Amino acid sequence: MKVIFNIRRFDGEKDYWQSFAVPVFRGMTLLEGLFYIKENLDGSLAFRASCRMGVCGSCAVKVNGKPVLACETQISSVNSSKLDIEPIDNFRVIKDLVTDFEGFFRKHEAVKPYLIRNDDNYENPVELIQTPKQMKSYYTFSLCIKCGACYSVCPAAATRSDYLGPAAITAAWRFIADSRDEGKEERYEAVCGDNGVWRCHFAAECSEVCPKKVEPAKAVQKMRIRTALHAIKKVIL
Amino acid sequence: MDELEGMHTRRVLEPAAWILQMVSGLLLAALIAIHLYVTHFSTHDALAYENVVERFRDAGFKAIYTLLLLAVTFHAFNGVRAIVLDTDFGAKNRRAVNWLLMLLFVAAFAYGILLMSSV
Amino acid sequence: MRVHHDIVIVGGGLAGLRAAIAAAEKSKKLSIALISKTYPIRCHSVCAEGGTAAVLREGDSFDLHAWDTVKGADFLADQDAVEFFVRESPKEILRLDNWGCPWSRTEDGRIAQRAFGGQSFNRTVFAADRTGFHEVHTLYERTLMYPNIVRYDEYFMTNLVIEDGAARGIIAIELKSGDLVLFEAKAVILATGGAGRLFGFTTYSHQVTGDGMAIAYRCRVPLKDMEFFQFHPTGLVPSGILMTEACRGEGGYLRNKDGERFMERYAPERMELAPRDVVARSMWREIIEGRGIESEYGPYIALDLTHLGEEKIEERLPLIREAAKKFAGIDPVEEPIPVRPVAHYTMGGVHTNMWCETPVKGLYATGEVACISIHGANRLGSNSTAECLVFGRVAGEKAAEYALSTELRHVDDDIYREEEKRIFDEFLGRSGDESPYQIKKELNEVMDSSFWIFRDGNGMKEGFKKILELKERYRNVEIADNTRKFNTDMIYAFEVGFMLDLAEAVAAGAIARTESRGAHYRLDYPERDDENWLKHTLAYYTPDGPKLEYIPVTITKWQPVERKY
Amino acid sequence: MSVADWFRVRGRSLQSISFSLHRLTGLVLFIYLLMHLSYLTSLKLGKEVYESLIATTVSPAFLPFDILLLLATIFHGVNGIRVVLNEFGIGYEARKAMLYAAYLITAILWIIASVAMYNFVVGVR
Ligand SMILES: Cc1cc2nc3c(=O)[nH]c(=O)nc-3n(C[C@H](O)[C@H](O)[C@H](O)COP(=O)(O)OP(=O)(O)OC[C@H]3O[C@@H](n4cnc5c(N)ncnc54)[C@H](O)[C@@H]3O)c2cc1C
Ligand code: HEM
Ligand code: SF4
Ligand code: F3S
Ligand code: FES
Repeated sequence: MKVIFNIRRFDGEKDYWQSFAVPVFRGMTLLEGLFYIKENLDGSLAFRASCRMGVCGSCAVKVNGKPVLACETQISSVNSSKLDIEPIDNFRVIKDLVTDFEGFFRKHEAVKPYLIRNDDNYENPVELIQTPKQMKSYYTFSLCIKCGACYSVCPAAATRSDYLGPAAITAAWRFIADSRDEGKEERYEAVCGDNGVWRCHFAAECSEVCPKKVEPAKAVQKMRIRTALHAIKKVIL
Repeated sequence: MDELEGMHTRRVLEPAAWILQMVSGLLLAALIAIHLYVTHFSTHDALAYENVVERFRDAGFKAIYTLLLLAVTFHAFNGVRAIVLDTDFGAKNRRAVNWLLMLLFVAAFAYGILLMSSV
Repeated sequence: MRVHHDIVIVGGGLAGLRAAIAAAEKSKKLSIALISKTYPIRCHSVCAEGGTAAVLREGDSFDLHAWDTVKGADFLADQDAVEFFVRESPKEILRLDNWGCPWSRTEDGRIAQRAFGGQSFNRTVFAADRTGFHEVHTLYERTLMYPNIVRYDEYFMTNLVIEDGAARGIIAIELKSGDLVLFEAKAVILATGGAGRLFGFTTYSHQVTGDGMAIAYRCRVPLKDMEFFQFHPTGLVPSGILMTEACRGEGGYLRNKDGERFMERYAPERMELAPRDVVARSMWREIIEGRGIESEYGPYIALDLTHLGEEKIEERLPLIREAAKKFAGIDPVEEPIPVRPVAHYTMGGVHTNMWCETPVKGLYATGEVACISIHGANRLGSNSTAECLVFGRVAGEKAAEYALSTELRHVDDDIYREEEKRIFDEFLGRSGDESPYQIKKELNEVMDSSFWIFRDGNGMKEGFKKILELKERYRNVEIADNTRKFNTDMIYAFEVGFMLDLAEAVAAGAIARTESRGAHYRLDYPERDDENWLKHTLAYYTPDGPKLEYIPVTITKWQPVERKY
Repeated sequence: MSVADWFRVRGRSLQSISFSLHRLTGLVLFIYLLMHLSYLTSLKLGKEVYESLIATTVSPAFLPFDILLLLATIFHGVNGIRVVLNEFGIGYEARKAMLYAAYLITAILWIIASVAMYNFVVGVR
């Protein structure tokens, strides 16, 4: 059986669609299809991929309008004999399916996504106690692979390029909710700007498309309430 | 990336505006229901000039209308402010947008009060 | 373009990230460049599933961990390095804990440990079955705290600069723009990972193509023990995705087509939890002798978790369940998983001593790219992430000390111009009649047949010939894409070139070693031969192929004995 | 990237389509509010002006607009309550159910209100 891969390409200057016929075997993934094209039909096709097991976050592309991880999407599951494959939205396209993630990672950095503790203990670290229950309160949010799928569908990110976006805010919340963390205030400050949590209007599409079921929409809402209370408390006190 | 600069704001405008947007939304749900009921669904001549003027002079109605006016003008102009701030244009002109829409909100509210009290 | 830093670290995996932190901790004044061809969190280390070994609790001891490691290594490990390694590993676990790693916990909130192959104590610390993922993210996030770590994401190293016997920097292509950048530095740390994509059926990420090894090798830095390649028992059929050893650690069984737990016959004591080489060989034997289960993708062995129950699988092996469902359409709660031994770890690598120093001054190697060697002829599961942490730190500290005591020497412009010419004038967009993809495919086929789990002299010699033929054909390779920006076609061609050189080194070492030890198993020499072969292989690059030399193994406490499980 | 993205439908789920509709109806209501306020100015201009305005606007010809406006108001209101709850962190897990419920409630309220409006407009004259 052959499936048509209709790919939106970009060579740095012009933007065009190109179709490839890919022979498909049972269980073949979209990424295997892209590799088939690269290896046999057109070596110049550019896309990112590494782990091919859905954990490195390299390979998000848009298929028939929806962002997915190419490596863990079975071609047969898309249920169509013609696939429109495009780079994900809200990112600048560098080449073909490769988009520029620099800004995305800068936003992630901006929310201080690391455990902040008063005593650093670099030389003599100690075992911190955290019960499985405490861990559960943030664990799903730590599963984000930074694939950018959520950011690509967020309507707020579409029109405001400096919006921190669901993934970065989720990263901030992941640490706020961690019982070992002692840096909450700094992180509230980091997401409190008008490019922060306030830009979210609960479109919640981020949670719909997240391939790792991280529920970024949930994290953003939680983050916003806490941030609001924090900001208001600071003014009153 | 300079886009991210100035994000460590300490201003309370955004969080307060967000909470008020939510609260005014809830209030509006109740007040608009009352408003619609009174003007369209209760009696057939609710919109007659005399009835309208009479309601504007009634203290209870006056209170409700003032609240409705406050809520709706804030909610509407703050809503538009949010929409404009959702764009790069809004981000660049953040101060102007905030001032302008707050001003319009106050103006609209004042106008409504004026109207009510002058009839 | 030209930039300079005190230390340049190539590779943003576990080892590279840890090295960056260690160097930054050493001195705030050092400026550290972290270069990687993928974003750091997209490195191969995120695939590590099972865990990281460390002695944490009563009942375990450093000696016990060291002994397990040495015995697992079939006595080819350097024991001074192993003793150092086991002592440092626990601290790394705790550091990661202090930096936010969500280690799986016991009910009372302490770090939990699980059983792993070849370990005689339950000493594998884990974060569900996403250990590598959480470790990498934790380290990456931690690097964000240090202003003196400057990241260069998506820069592809093409060459090392070595002058007067000392490292002076590296040259890399910025993928986004296609520009060539010369990084000048006092010290260079290679942390570019293994060479697993030499094989076709492999657990490795696409990006693991041995670049660092090959570049160092071409610069005349010797490679050590390249003939030792680990085969993991359980790769998912057909994709090769890893079904972690933790599946067996948590109590999973291996069964042949008769439903028999055949490990009874090969390792009656440890059963499924014998070291990887032993289990992989047993499985392969079952398959060769016709007791594999037939399928459209060839024979396989059943990895049976069904008796563990849904609750335990969900709690301890969620990723495995998800992967089995997504990539093989099988729910391990209900059905056994089809698996087959799979290429998994490069024991060999750039020759270093236990301080990660290569023979070249100022050049360090750490992580999978290096061969220190603590894994000898066979690595124990969960020792390699631990190695990356411990020796990542060592490399970072050593490089920092070195950088603090030396002056930066500028690199001659000619070197940059030559590299630019080599890449953009001679390589980019060249025409020819060989496809790099075809060459890579054929290379994988040779490696999968001639240098697989069971090797023999004749087969390997055939394979070696084929590799040379492929190298010859590679000279005529065509690169279809002639643009500069994000040219993945050219990068791929580079990687294939690297792998061809490495394949040659693997083959030469394997053919020369006329014994069976650890992962290197020869049907024509099935016994271990300590008399002649208790030594490390060093392969030196020469234009006419690898030149082999040998150096002794360091033995401190443990004399070789027969390995039984 | 453009404002059109707020209203994009292809490949989107009901979640973000609801966001689009909320924004759209919000803007419609905003414009209506401006109209509403300016037309109440007629109250100051005296009974005649006011009543002639009412006579034209509250008429069967305008009924379809009234009914559409009701739909916009009711949708924005009901969906708004859902959004408030979710944004305050209430019922996140049930967000799908709440979404469907919002549409159901909107439909019911709209029918009731439309009937009342019909009676009001047609019944007056
Ligand atoms: C599926 C799988 C599961 C595993 N599970 C475990 C486990 O449970 N426990 C355990 O202890 N070990 C495990 N291992 C082994 C362990 O994961 C690896 O040995 C370890 O992660 C290697 O880390 P590294 O930092 O050396 O290299 P990598 O993580 O491979 O990183 C290499 C880095 O170098 C960069 N790089 C490479 N080439 C270039 C170039 N030319 N220019 C610039 N940058 C370059 C890459 O971008 C990357 O950032 C597993 C391995 C596999 C394959
Ligand atoms: C009936 C009760 C109402 C409720 C419950 C309600 C609720 C809400 C809520 C919760 C929001 C915020 C959406 C967000 O930012 O996430 C909102 C936005 C908005 N509302 Fe209302 N609202 C109501 C009535 C009105 C009215 C009468 C108007 C107009 C006069 C109006 C105009 C707006 C506008 C312009 C926005 C901004 C739209 C956006 O951000 O997408 N609303 N409403
Ligand atoms: S939250 Fe989900 S969709 Fe967004 S980047 Fe993380 S994994 Fe991807
Ligand atoms: S899609 Fe965007 S608007 Fe909010 S809920 Fe998700 S961040
Ligand atoms: S290739 Fe790693 S997530 Fe798809």
